Amino acid sequence: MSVQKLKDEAARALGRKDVKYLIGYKKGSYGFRVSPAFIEPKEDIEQLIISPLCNMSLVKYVMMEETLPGLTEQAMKPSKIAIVARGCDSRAINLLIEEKGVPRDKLYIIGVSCKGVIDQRKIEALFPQVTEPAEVTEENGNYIISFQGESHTVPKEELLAELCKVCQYPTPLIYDKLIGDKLPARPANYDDIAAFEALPVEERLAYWQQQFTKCVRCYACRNVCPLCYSTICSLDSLSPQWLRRSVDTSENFMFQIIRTFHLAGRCIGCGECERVCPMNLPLMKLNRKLEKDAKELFGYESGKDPKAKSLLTTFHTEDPQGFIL
Amino acid sequence: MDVLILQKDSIKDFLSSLSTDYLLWAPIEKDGDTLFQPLLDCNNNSPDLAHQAIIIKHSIFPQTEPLYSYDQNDQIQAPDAQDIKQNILFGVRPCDARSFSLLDPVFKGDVPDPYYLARRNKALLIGMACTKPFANCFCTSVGGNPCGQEGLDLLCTDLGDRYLVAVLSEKGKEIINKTSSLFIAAPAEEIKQGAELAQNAERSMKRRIDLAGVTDTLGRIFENPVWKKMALKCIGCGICTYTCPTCYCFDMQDEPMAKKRGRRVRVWDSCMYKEYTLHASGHNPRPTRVERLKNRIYHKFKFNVDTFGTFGCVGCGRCITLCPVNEDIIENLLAVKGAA
Amino acid sequence: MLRSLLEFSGINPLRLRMSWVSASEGKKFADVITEITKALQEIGPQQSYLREAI
Amino acid sequence: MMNPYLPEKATILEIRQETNGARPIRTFKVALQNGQALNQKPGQCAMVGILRVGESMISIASSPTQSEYLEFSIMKLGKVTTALHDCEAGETITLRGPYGNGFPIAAWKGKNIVTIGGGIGQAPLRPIVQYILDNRDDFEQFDIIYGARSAGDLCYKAELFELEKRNDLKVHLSIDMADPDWKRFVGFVPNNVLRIKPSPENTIAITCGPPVMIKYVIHNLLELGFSEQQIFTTLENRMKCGIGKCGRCNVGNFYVCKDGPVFDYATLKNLPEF
Repeated sequence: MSVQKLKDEAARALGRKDVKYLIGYKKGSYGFRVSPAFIEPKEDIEQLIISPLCNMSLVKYVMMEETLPGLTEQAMKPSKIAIVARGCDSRAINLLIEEKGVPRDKLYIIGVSCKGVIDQRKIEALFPQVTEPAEVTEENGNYIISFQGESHTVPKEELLAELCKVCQYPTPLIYDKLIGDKLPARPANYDDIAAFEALPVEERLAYWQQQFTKCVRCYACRNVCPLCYSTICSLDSLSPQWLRRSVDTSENFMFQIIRTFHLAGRCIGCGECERVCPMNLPLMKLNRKLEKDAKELFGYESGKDPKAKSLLTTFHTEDPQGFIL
Repeated sequence: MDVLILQKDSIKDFLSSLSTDYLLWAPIEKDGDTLFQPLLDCNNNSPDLAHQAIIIKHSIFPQTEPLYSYDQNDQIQAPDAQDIKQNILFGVRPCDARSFSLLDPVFKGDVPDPYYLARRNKALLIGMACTKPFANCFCTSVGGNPCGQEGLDLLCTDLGDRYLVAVLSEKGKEIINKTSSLFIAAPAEEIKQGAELAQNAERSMKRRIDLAGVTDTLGRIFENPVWKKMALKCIGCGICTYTCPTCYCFDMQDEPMAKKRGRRVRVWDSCMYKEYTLHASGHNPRPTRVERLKNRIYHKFKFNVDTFGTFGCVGCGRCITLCPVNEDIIENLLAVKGAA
Repeated sequence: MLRSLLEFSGINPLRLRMSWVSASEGKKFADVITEITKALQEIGPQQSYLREAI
Repeated sequence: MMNPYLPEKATILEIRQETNGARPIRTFKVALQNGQALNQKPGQCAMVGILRVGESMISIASSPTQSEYLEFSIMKLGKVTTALHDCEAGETITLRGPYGNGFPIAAWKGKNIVTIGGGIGQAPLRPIVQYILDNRDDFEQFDIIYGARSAGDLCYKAELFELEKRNDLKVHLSIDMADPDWKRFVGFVPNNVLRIKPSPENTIAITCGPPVMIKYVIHNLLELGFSEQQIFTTLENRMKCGIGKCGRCNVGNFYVCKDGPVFDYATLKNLPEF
């Protein structure tokens, strides 16, 4: 996956008259971090990177473009945003288009087929307290990590993010330009969820109570999710007030269940909620449970096709009725 | 004040002897993260002194604190300050200790806050010097020091198999008297070794920024476009403010409960949230992430200086480490200086 | 899906019951209510995720 | 140590409907159940609340000279104000305060006073009117300029029509849109100010109302020769603690709840546009 090809595509994208800026990745400010980059036409393309460290989803920013009061409409003229999208990002974009969150012609998508990204916690555990920005490349099954003049080779399996191990669509499903060769789709795999389901209800309860006690309600899991874009979110509404602001296990449970259920049949498994959580809660476990139910109960996978109908708003006569007594 | 030696293997007895009449807090490792929590039984879980606790201010400024409760016929009842136990915060980093002395003027002032002060006056801080600063620490750039003593009652410095313990206050002395059998006077060369460790800790700070004149620069660049570029990637979550030891903003809400009872609760709030300044009429003086991020930096590097004379930041680096989108306050401050 | 998510996070599934009752089916409505109340009394009060009492 | 968050209980004595429509305004006359007076300064505010619902900061619409009760004019807008509008006389509410710096009215003795209000903006100005009436000879000429969108939106109509009859002050009412049975000026308040042309000579002007009105009123006052120290206004912000602790109501370095809500234009001009 050559960075130069990405830069050429980005230059072409920004050369178009109808693209106002491009959202991509650039080197982070320290260690193994990567930062979102907002590049306007005629700005420096060289800062763009694509590497296994690019573990954040950029689709979030498509829906966060607040028109600043006082800025003329001309400054926000209705035209395209170019965005670098990996496999899971493209599913999020499909979902947004399907739900009419964003019109297809507002996006110029530079698809990047993705061989999996590094889990930030794992690499920082292996190489703690690295301040100088590091470079990581992938070569035949290993990561070559170089910083402070040294270079280390680590087998990919050791640092790969858990979600990438069960990723179904490494190649973007929707793009204007594709970079990198097409990688075959892979079957879904929910063994970890099945294992957890098998546990007795008291053990599950104890597990989640212990996790929800840690939550500090910083709302990063909601704010980072590409599919949480409602202008007034039910978690913030005061009248009616569904959720109290006090932070205890009971309210945190309500917070996480409300937030997760609003992603039922929508979540595309990018794992951002779990990645950003400062208290390390296993939030994707909840989402993947709903993903598994959607597949088993309705044979449905979210974000595969922008023209698909969303799961919970369409009724088919053959939908299972088992849960209605 | 005298300097003593405490053998590492007698840390357990030191803590358990204190836990009889003090509530002990310490950084404890829990599935990969270091949380600052009450250390209930010191025998089989020991403090994790190698990492930086994610949040520490909740030990004195709790995230959720009931202000008063009321019963079905509206009798209001506030909690009694007496039943707050004497706390010992063990393993506090010098920057975190300093952060409490930055919170004090806010909660003291002309209308003192009884809730914060009840806990603050009953908290005793035993510090752990940072001989190996973490990745994003920049305490030396904001007037702090990896082995600083400000706000601490005792300061331990790790000498390998034992700690050099500096007694810094009367309260610290009381603790030593209670457990004096565990301590011996520190010989001169170990005190020197401690001082050397402190010096090269200061030298080994990996992140620095010269903040001279940043307060005046901020006074001039309020309308500068640098802020827009800076805030584009911020997602407006609460991580930086909740993990920041010097952030104290809070919300107050009423919470009705069963049988017409209820309570009024104080909870942490974040200036990065939209609802923080949203008027009931829908108007919002800080409508987008640009104004909010700008307000956060102005508060810590200008308003706090104008009001209390010091930066509202101790350089602990948590907001840099934990930000999901790598919003780096040192980079932002460099951009501020560049925009002068 | 809500039921399976609650069950997954440790809530006893018998606490949630959904059934279609048309406005005219008065008797079924009464039956469903008595059934769920009896089931709940057997399980006992909800102990998990309790709100802090004052 | 005194607990600044503990409210006092108060009883609603009387509720008067000022305006109707989508955002109705009601004036609540309340008295503290412990019989004490709040002895507030004109322009100060108080946290009005209902247990189990919440609190909101409302400017006190009555003057300290009427010490046996307090009046609040509240527009139905959010969670707490809606709950207040559902209350009836005799019910109990909670009060905390007084908060804010209030108008430096003592320093205005011997000067001409001009109050310029818009819509519910007359509420924070009303204590000034009452205070001046109760100490009439301490002040020189006194003009009340007040307008609203329509006749139905004018607060304190009965009171103001009475005051119009007095000869020791002048009342200049106005409505924005023409209305067949409205005999007085029709037009925006800032234009009314230009029409009346109050002389800046030894005069203090205080204006409250929607921000856009304040902006043009200040602009016109400056044109009429008023200096920045002679113009006062109040700022509105979301408030929770009222004592400068919770951090949200800051405009630049000032907390509106503690250092405000009253600011003279000289201070206001240098505050960053927060």
